[in-house]
Amino acid sequence: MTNHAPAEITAFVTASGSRPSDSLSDDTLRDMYWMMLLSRRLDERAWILHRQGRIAFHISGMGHEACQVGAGFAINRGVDYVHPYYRDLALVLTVGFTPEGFMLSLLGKAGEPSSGARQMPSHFSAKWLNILSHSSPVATQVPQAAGLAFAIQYKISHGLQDPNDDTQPRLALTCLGEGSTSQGEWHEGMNWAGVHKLPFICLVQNNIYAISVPMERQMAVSDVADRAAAYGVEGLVVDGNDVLACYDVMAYARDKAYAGDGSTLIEAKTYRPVPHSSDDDDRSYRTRDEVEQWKKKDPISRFQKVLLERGVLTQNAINDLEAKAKSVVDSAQRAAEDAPYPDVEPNLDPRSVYAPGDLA
Amino acid sequence: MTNHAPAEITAFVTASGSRPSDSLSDDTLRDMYWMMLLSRRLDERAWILHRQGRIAFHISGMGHEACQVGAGFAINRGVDYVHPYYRDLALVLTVGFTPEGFMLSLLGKAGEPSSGARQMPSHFSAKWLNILSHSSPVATQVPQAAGLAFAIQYKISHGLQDPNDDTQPRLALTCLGEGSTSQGEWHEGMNWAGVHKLPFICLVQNNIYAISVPMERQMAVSDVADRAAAYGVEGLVVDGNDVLACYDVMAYARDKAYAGDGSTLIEAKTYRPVPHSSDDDDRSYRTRDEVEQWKKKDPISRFQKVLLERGVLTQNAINDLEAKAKSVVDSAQRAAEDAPYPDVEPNLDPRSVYAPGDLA
Amino acid sequence: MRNMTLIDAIREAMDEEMARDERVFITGEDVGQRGGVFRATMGLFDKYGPTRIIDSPLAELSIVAIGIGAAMADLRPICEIQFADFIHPAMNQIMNEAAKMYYRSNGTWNVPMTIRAPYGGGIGGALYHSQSLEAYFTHCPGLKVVIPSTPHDAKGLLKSAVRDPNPVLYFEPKKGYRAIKGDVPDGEYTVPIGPINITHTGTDVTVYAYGMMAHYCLQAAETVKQQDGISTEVVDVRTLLPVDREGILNSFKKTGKALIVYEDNFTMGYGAEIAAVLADDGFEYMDGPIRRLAGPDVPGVPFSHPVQEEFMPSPQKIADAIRDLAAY
Amino acid sequence: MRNMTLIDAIREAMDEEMARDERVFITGEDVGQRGGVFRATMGLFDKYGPTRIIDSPLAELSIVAIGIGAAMADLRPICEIQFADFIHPAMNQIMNEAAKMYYRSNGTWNVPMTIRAPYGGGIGGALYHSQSLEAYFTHCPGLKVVIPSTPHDAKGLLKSAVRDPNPVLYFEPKKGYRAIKGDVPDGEYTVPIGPINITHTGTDVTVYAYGMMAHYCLQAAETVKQQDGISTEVVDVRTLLPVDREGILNSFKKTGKALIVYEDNFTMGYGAEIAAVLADDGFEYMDGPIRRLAGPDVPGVPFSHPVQEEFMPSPQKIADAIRDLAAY
Ligand SMILES: Cc1ncc(C[n+]2csc(CCOP(=O)(O)OP(=O)(O)O)c2C)c(N)n1
Ligand SMILES: Cc1ncc(C[n+]2csc(CCOP(=O)(O)OP(=O)(O)O)c2C)c(N)n1
Ligand SMILES: [Mg+2]
Ligand SMILES: [Mg+2]
Repeated sequence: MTNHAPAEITAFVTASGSRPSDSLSDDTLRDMYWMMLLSRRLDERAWILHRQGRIAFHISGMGHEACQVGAGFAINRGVDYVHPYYRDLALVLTVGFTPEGFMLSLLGKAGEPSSGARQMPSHFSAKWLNILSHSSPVATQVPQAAGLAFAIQYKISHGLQDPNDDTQPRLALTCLGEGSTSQGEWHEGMNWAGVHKLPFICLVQNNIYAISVPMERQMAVSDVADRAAAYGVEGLVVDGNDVLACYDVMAYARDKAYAGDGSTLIEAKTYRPVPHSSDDDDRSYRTRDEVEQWKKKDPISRFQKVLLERGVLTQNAINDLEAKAKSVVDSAQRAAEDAPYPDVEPNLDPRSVYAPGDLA
Repeated sequence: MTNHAPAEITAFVTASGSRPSDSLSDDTLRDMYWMMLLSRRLDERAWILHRQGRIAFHISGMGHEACQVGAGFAINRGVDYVHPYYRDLALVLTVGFTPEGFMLSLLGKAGEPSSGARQMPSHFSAKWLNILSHSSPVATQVPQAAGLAFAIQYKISHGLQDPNDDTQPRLALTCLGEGSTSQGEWHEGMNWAGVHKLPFICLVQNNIYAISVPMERQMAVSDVADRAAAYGVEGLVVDGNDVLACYDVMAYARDKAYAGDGSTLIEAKTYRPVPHSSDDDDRSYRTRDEVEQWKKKDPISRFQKVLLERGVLTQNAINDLEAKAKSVVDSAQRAAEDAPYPDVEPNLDPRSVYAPGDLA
Repeated sequence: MRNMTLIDAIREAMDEEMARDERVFITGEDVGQRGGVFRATMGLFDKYGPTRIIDSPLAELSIVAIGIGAAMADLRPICEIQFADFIHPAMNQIMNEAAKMYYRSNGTWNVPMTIRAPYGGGIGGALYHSQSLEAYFTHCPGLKVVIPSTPHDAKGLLKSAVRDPNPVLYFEPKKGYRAIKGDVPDGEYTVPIGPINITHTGTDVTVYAYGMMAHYCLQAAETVKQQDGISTEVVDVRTLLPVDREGILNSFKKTGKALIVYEDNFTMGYGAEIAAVLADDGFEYMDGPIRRLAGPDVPGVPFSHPVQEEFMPSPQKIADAIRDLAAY
Repeated sequence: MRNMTLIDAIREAMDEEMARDERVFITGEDVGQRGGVFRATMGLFDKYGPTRIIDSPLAELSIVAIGIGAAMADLRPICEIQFADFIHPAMNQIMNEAAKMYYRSNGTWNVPMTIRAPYGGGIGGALYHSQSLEAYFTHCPGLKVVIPSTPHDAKGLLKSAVRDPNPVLYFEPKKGYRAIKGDVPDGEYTVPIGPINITHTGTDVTVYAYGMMAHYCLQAAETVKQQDGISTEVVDVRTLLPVDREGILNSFKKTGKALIVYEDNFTMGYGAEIAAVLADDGFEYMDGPIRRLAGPDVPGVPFSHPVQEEFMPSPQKIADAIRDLAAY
C-alpha cells in the first residue's frame, strides 16, 4: 500500500490580493464552527447507533466538514441550488437541513424529509431549500446541476428572472468525490458548463479513495483540478481541511458565477478518516499510519485553534457549543425514535408514481 | 455563421530533431500518394452513384485522406489493431481493406466483408486485418480500443506475447471526430489509457463540425489535444491535411506505444469539403467561402506538389496512377453490381445470433 | 382541418408550445440552424433564436440531464435524441434519474421534460438507425411512453407531453414522418396521455399496434374485411406507459382473439405485456391463442435492402396472421 | 460434495477458471485488495496479483468496454458491476456493442466476456441497491442472461459463462449470497447455459421463477403440499436468454396453470414473456389464467424496513397465489 500523506497547499488569494474570509464577522465564524461541530457530532452518533445495531447503514461526511461548510457559507444559503452527494451532511445542515431530518433518514421513519424514507440515509433532498434530490449512482447529479445552472442563465436572458434578485437561485453548486470524475456523466456535465459559461460550481471532495481504489488507479493526474482545462473551465486546488481557505475559493467562484463569468471546478483535498461506509473495512486498503497522519489535520480542531487564537472562541464557548450539540443530537435522535414507520400502502401504490395534473 | 478558416500549424519534430518521414523511401511515398488517390476516387464514385440513385447512402472520408494515410503507414499495417470510424476509408484501404469490399457495402450486396451487408456502408470491419467492427453510436470504439491495448499489455506482461514479435498487434489505434469527444465514452476510454499507460493512440480527426454544430458549441477549448492532459496523456496537434506531418506524429506515437511508454492523443486539424453525408445539406450551417478556403488546402494536391518538387512523382506517373485508380474503381463497382443480394433467411435467423461452441 | 404530414404536426406542436410558454426550449444535436436531421425543428431557430433552440454537444446523456436539471428549475425542456438508437448513453439519466425523481423525493421534485426520438425501421438505416426501443422504457414506472401514429395524435400528444408534470418519452415512427398524412384541427387541442384509441371497430379479432404498425394494421384490417369478410378491431395503443389495461381488455372482451403487432424484436417486446395482461385478466374471454407478430430475434435490422424489407411485419403478413387467428 | 454458500461457489468458479486459463482476468470497482464489496473476489488478488485482478476506475461503461476490447483480443474478461443498479451507464456498451458484435460483423468478431452483477432486494439497499434488471437485457438478442439460484448452478453456470464465446450477463441474487447454501460437487463440472431446471415436480400448478424467488417458490410449494395437498411444479428458469421455450412449455402441458414470480416491477418484467409464450404456444393446455406475482410498479424498493418487506413477493404470498390458482 502506497502512503498518501497530506501535503501543504498554498492558500488561494484573489486578484485583488484579498482573502474573502477576512471579512467574515465573528458571529459568522462561530456559526461556521457550530455547523462543523454539529455535523461531526451527528455523524459520530450515527456510527454509534450503527454499532449498537439500531440502524442498518451509515455513510459518513466525517473529515469533509471544512470544505462543505466553507462552500455552504459562501453561497446564498437555502436559495442557490445545491445538488449534493452522500457525504454532504455538513453542507446540507449549513443550508438548512435539520438534524432531525437526518436522524429520521437513518432510522427510515415517517416524515423523513428527503424521500419519505424511501431512499437510503444521506440521500439528501429538500425542495424548500433548493437542495436537489440525488440518487446513488455517482456523478449523475453533475450534468443535472449544469441543467439547473443553464436554467438560471436562460431565465435571466429571457427576463424571467432579475439577475440581482437574491431571492432566486443564481448559481448551482454540485459535489462529488474525486473517483466519480471518472464517469462519463461528469465529463458531459463539465462540458456543458464550459461551453455555455454557466453559473456552476463543481466541488470535488478529493479524499484520495473511491472506496478502496486510490487516486493513482483512478486517474493519471495528481490534481483533479487539472481536468478543468479540458472544458475551458477554471480549476482550483484548495486545502479541504481548512474551512476559511475553502470559503475563500468558493466565494471567488460564487462571485464569478453571479457575475455571469462562468464555472469553476474546485478540488478540495481532504480525507475520510473512517471507512467508506458502515459496510466497509478500510484496513485492507490503507495503512493505519496514513490515517493517523491525516487525523492530525482534522478540520474541526484546526479551526478551533484558529478561533481560539483569534479570540473568536473561548474554551467556555466551546464547551457550551459542545453541550448544545449534544442536546440537539439527543433530541433529534429521540424525535426520530419516537416517529412511526411510514405506512406501507401509499409507498407501494403505483398511483403515487406520477405527479398529478397538467401544467398548461 | 462564424468563419472557420484554416490556420498554420507548426510541424512536429521529435526530440532528436528529426522528422520520421524523412526516412520514407520514394516507393513508400508513392504508395502513400496512391492510397490517398484511390480513396478519393472511390469516394467520388460513391457520390456519383448516390446522385444517380443507385445507392441510398454515402458518408465520405474526403478531405481526411492525409491524416488517415499518414496514420496507416506509421503502424504495422494489417497487424496492429485499428478501431476506425465511418470516415476512415483511406485508413482501412491503407491497412488492406479492398475497394471491392467498399463497393459491396455501398450496394448492400452478398460478400460484403465488414458485416455481410448487415451494417450501413462505411462501417468497416475485417478480422483478418485486425480492423475492429464499429457501430454507428459515436465514440463507443474508444474505450473498446483501450481494451485492445490493455490486452496487448496484459499478454506481454504474462508472457503470452513477445513484445518484439511484429506478427502480433503491439498497439491499438482508434479514430473519431472532434465532436465525438463530448461523449462520456471517450472520457472513460482515455482515462483507462492514461491510468494504465496503454499502447494506445487516439486520432481525433477535427473537421470543425459535428454535422452542423461547430467546435465552439461543442467544447470551450480550441484544441482537442488540450483535453489529453486531463488523462495524463500526451496531446499533439498536427496539420491533418499534410500527410507527412501526420506520419511524423503518428510514428512518434507508435514508437512510444511499442516501447511501453504510453498513449497519445493526436488531433489532426482537417476539414470535410462535402456535406456530412448524402443525407446532409451543409449550406444551412457554413459559408461557401469557408469551404473554398479549405479546398485550397486539399491534402492530395498538396502532397502531389511536394512529390513533384522532390522528383518522387512525375506528371506521367501521376497520370498512370489516375488511370489505375479509375480502373480499380471501375472493376470494384462492376464486381459489386454483379454480386447478388444476400439471402434473406440466414440473416433473420435467431440462431445466427450466437457464436457456436464453447471455448474451454 | 388541414391535411398535413406527421412531421409537420410535430413541428407545429412544438411551435405552438414555444409560443404559448416562454419556458419551453428545445435542445439536441443539430436542432438549430440545421433544423434537425429530419427537419423537425426547421424554422424554429429563426423564429425563437439560439437561446431557445440550443444545439447540444454530441452527448446524449447530457442532453437528457440538462433537461432534467432545467425541468426541476421549472423550465419545460424538449430534448431531441437524433435517433432512438443513440438513446442508450442516456439510459442512466432516463431510467435511474428522470423516472425515479418524483417517487424518490416523495413527490417534492418533479421533472416536466419531454424527450423526442425518431424510431423504427424501413428507411435503410440498418442496425443503428432503425431500432425500436419502447420495450426498455415501458419497464420504467415513473416515465410515460407515448407513440403517435397520426398527425392528429402526434400534435395533440406532444402538446400534452410538454405540459405533463412528468417525464414523457415520445417516440416518433420516422418511416411515417412524410409518408403518414392526416387531418389536423385548426385550433388548439390536446390528446390525453393515457387511453388507447380504437381506430377500426370489429368483432372477430383484435389487433393491437402503435406507430407505423398501427397503419399497417389498418390496411390489413381493410384487406381481410374485403377479401375474407373478417371483422377486425384495431387498437392504436398510443400510450404505452402507463398501460391502459382496461382499454386493452375491453376490446378483447368483444373478440376473444388477439394479435399484437410490433416491429421491435419479438422476445420481451411490448407485445409481451399486452399478451400477459390478456392471458390473465382476459382468460375467460379467450377464444384462441394470443399471437404476436414482430421483428425476428436478431440484433438489428440489416442494411441490405431485401433483408431489411423482410424484417418488418408487412400489411400482408399481418393480414395472414389475422386470417389464421380468425380461422382458429 | 461440499456444502457451501452461493458467494463461495461464485468465487470458486472464478478461481478455477483463472487457474485453468491465464487469459481470464477480473476487473471492476474494488475487486482487488478489497476483494469486492461483497467479497466475491476475496483472496484472488493475493493469489493472482494486480495484473489479473484489476481495480477499475469508477466508471461502469469503461469496465464493460475494456472487457469487450480485451475479449475481442482473445482474453477472457470477467467484469464486475458492483451493483446491478449501476449497470445503466454501460447499457450502450452492452446492448449496442457486445450484444450486436457477432451479428454485425457477420460472425467474424465475437465477445467472450462475462459480466457479473449482484441484483435484487431485501438487503436494505433502497432504490439503488435493490434493482432487478434482467428484463432490459432479455430484450437483447446476442446477449445471454443467466441467473443462478443454487451454489451448484452458480458455479457451473459461471464456468460456462467464462467459456462461452458470447457475452454473458450473470446476475447474482445478492440476498442469497450467504443465505443460500447447497451442495457443490468436488471435481470439475459445468452447467449448460440454455435449459431451465425443474426443482420440484408437480401436477396442479407450474410456478416459474429464478434467483431468490426460486427459493421462495420451493418453500411455498412445500407449504401448499403439506397444508393443502396441492402438487406444484417449480421451474427454476436459470437461463433467461435465450429463452428455453420448450422447457417452459413442457411443464405447463402437465399442469395447465402457471404462476410466474419475479421480484422486479410487474409491468414488462420477465414474467411477461413467459406469460406470452404460454398464452400462444400453450393455449390448448390452458386451464386457468396465467398469473404473475411480482414487485409493484413503483420506481424502486423503498428503504424503510416495513415497506421494503412488502415489496418483494414472500413465500406466503406465493403460496396464496398457488392456492388461488389451484382452486380456479
Ligand atoms: C455508478 C456507481 N457505481 C458504483 C457505485 C458504488 N460506490 C458508491 S461510492 C463509491 C466510491 C466513490 O468514490 P469517490 O467518488 O471518490 O467519493 P468518496 O466516497 O470517496 O467521497 C462507489 C464505487 C455507485 N454509487 N455508483
Ligand atoms: C451517439 C450518437 N449520437 C448521434 C449520432 C449521429 N451522428 C452521426 S455522425 C455525427 C457527428 C459526428 O461529428 P464528429 O465527431 O465531429 O465527426 P465527423 O462526422 O465530423 O467526422 C452525429 C451527430 C451518432 N452516430 N451517435
Ligand atoms: Mg473519494
Ligand atoms: Mg467533426
